[in-house]
Amino acid sequence: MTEAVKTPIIPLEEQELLTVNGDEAVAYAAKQSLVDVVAAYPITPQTIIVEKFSEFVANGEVHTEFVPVESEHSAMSAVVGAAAAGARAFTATAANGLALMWEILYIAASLRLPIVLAVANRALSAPINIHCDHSDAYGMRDSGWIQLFVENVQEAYDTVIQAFKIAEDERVLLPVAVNLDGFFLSHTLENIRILPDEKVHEFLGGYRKVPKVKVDYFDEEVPLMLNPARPLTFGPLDLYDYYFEHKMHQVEAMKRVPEVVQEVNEKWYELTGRKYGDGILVPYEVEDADVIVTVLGSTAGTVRHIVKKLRREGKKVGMIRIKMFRPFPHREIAELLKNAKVVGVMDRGISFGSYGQSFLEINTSLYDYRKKPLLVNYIYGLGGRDAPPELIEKMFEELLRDAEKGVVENKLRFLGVRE
Amino acid sequence: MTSTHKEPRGWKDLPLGAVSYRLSTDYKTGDWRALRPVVDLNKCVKCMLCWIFCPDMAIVWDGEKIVINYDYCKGCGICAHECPVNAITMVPEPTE
Amino acid sequence: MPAQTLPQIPIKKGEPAYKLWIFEPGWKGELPLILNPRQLAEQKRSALLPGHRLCAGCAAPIIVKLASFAFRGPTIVVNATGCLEVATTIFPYTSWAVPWIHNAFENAAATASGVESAIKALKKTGRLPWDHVDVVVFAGDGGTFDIGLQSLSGAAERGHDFLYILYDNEAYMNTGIQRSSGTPKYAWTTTSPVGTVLPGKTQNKKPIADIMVAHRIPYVATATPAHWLDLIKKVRKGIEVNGPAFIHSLSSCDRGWRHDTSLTIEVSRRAVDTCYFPLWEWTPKTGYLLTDRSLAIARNPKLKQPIEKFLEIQGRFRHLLKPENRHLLRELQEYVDSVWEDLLNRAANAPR
Amino acid sequence: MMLVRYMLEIRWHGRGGQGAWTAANLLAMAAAYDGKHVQSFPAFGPERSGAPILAFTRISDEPIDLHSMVYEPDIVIVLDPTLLKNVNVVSGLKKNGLIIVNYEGDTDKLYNMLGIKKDEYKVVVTPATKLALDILKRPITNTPMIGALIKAAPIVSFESIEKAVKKRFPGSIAEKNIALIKEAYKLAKEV
Repeated sequence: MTEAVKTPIIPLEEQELLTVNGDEAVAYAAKQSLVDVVAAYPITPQTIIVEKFSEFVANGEVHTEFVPVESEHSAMSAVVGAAAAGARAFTATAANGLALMWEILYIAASLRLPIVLAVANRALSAPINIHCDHSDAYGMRDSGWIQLFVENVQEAYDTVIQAFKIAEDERVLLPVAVNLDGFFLSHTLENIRILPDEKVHEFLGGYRKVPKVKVDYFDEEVPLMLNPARPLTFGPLDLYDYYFEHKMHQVEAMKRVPEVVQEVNEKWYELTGRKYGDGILVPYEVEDADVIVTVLGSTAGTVRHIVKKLRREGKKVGMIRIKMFRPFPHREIAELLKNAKVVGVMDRGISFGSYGQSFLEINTSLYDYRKKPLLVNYIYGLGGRDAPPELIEKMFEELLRDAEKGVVENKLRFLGVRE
Repeated sequence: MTSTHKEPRGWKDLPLGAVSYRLSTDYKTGDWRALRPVVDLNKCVKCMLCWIFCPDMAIVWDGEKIVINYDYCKGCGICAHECPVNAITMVPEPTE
Repeated sequence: MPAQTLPQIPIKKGEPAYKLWIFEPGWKGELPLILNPRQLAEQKRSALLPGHRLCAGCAAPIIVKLASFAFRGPTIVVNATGCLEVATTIFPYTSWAVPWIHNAFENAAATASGVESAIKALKKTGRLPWDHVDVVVFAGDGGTFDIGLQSLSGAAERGHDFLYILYDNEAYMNTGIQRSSGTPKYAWTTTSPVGTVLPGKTQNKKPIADIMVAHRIPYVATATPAHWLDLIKKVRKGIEVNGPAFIHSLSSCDRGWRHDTSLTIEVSRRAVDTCYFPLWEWTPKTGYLLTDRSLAIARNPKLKQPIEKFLEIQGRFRHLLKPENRHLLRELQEYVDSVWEDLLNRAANAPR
Repeated sequence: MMLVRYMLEIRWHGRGGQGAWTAANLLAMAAAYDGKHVQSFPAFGPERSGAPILAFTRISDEPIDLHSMVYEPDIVIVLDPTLLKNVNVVSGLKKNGLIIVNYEGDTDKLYNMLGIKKDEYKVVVTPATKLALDILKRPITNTPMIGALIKAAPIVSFESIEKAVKKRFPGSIAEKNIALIKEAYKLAKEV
């Protein structure tokens, strides 16, 4: 949710009003971000991003080289090549497309290439399904990418631009995936405010700047790119004598991500008047709440709608939207949750044979606390199953009953599935 | 360049992005060799075929003659086999 | 060895033989194509440095070295997973004097698409300090015939300006000699072993270069390191055309082909002499043209050697020389002859 | 302009290819021009031309939190009268809700097809197919329904509708659609 607006540097009247769907908003953001190379392959519900961007290319509105690759594997491979060559690179996909990219996701992160990927979240086959869930995004959680989830179309636009800023920050240099719920955001028209092109350019500091690196065979630091003036070797063979050390680089880079995300969120707020919590977590009515629900993506709006309703009825409920899933904000979320009686963790995906993926994280977050809430995992919305307000309300009622009883009998619950 | 770092290095001393930081010219493959090519410069007609075909870039033209760089030569024997005038012979590597 | 070097061509006397290729921003011009061996030795340095850990007698570094003699200026090399990639970049070392990237096995062409597109975008926005930067891919048969074919075909269809050099050692040598679709019929590999029932691989080699011709890209050729002059010329042509170019170079592997390390060039020569691996080039304008030794054989068929000449020095075909397998040998000879006849019919410069 | 409630939810019924989603989008765009917060989305499926489809528009004075489908609409708009035979278009419609149908013909028959009693809901009809065939020469019935809607409930200004149509369609097509909306507006009547 957009919080109370202070006077932004760019007044609202200078932020053009657009009525666009989430995919179009993402394409606009990429267009304004001076992207050098876009390589993408069509897959519902991401396709509109590629189509829209192709229009910008066809009309000469961007300098971008658009590479209409023959698969998502090649899309990710091409943006790795492009980013290594010094370009700002962007791609987008969903579901099986993201799964096909999987191998190269790890490579993009390990080579420290600040690629931005928009994922229009969709369920994985089989059976084939084109609708929203988060199993695709959860599938890439260990790949070394930063993962951000947005709630609405405005945030999709804002976050894609911020993603370039975060990815390219020298403290970070990691790729960023911006997740928007398939159809619920990708195909939903909402009114948004966009910045003038030059303000976006300014925010990003113009074209991509390449960081420097020190290797023994050059006296000075040289640009970390494929550069005929200072040749470097990307992607060497790394055996047990060095691989572990290289993974430490990624571990350390991830540690620096939260502060950068928070800074960028704050800068964006000053510029536009819009911010999303602290950029990592977006809490609502949690201070005195007995029952708190955590959720990712567009369902957060529906949850907030119900929290408002229940608060009006005097029930002590609250919610936290997890905007950043990787790196996971363990301490931050534990601090917000520790005083609740019951926490309902909503997952639009499940690790078969275990729990929902964010539930595992939240369990881990709270383990070290002496006083901690009871936890319930709600698996919901698989394959695009709608989560209407009534269903969310039913979940809260269950949780309130659990809070009253002080005991949770069934930790893993399925919301909205037919028996 | 000689490095001041201890090898193998800790992660803090490795370059970003896992790019290689040394050239393989620092890594001598000459000790792989069981047979050593020896050039008879009196026979050599300077056709340069050994230089062309050497897989290890171990044959160097110094401006006047070919020189075998035993730091890198792995002793495959291609040079001896391809030499049109049999100026190169493969001899057992001295065991000392 | 000095850490920082500038390209000095011709090489001055007494200069180190191994140097990085450095093109300072603003470098103009074009490295000359040199075909005289002495002048080559005086004026060219390999883009592949010594100290790499490929097997003694491997053909791949010879191909890379020869190809780099044809580079015309700033060049970025993309390498698919394989022996060449693994053995030339064992961390912390690199044998590459030019900028180089390895992404994964099946995506060298897609990676090159991205690199080439980045170069275009940088140029368009005035951020490329050279007139052109060439992109050259090296990939083995596994990464080209098999797992990388989709990405190669896609990149060729999109028309990216890059040269793809296939070094074909006719099996998955990096993982220990498993058959690929580039392995010839009746060859022994660890996954097409010679047993009591099966005589090695039972399928023919995939016609990869013809598949690339079917894409009607600007340039396709075959080559071997033995025919080094032919190879250098073809690489330069492949770099100079606008759009994708593909060179299929045979690349003997003494471990997998089971021959003496000194016979690497010899076996490549015999592959051409027996018409097992004919040398040709193709452009949309000229069609197929025989080159070098293959053109000589076409003009004088007496030069054509029987297939045994190619097989007899390789352990992977040892079983074919046994009396009980004579029919297999005959079949193989017939196959080679029919493919050669087919090529003669297609080649514009073959005598009719 | 009529004041909208906290949030107005509209459900569009059409067949694939008739432009129900486009109409939902046009209405949302127009409301956004009027300074409202909007949402518009289809009930997403792989349907091809001809299959019955749904689209939704939400219009609100406040930012819209909800991201779920619409189950209890305030207004239902039916682009194709042949849908009435198979689709229960009044499902979930709020009490005193509004139904707008592309229809010309017998009123009793319409009520019968809708399965509702007189005075249960407000029902407005306009001969959209006939008008579309006259003006566009094609049976695309989405834009005329917007004309009927704003006559029945002036939830967005005509100026904003015009602006949205011009933004969405190129020159002459925009003009024809605007003419069509005006005609449908004129002929729309409560039955």
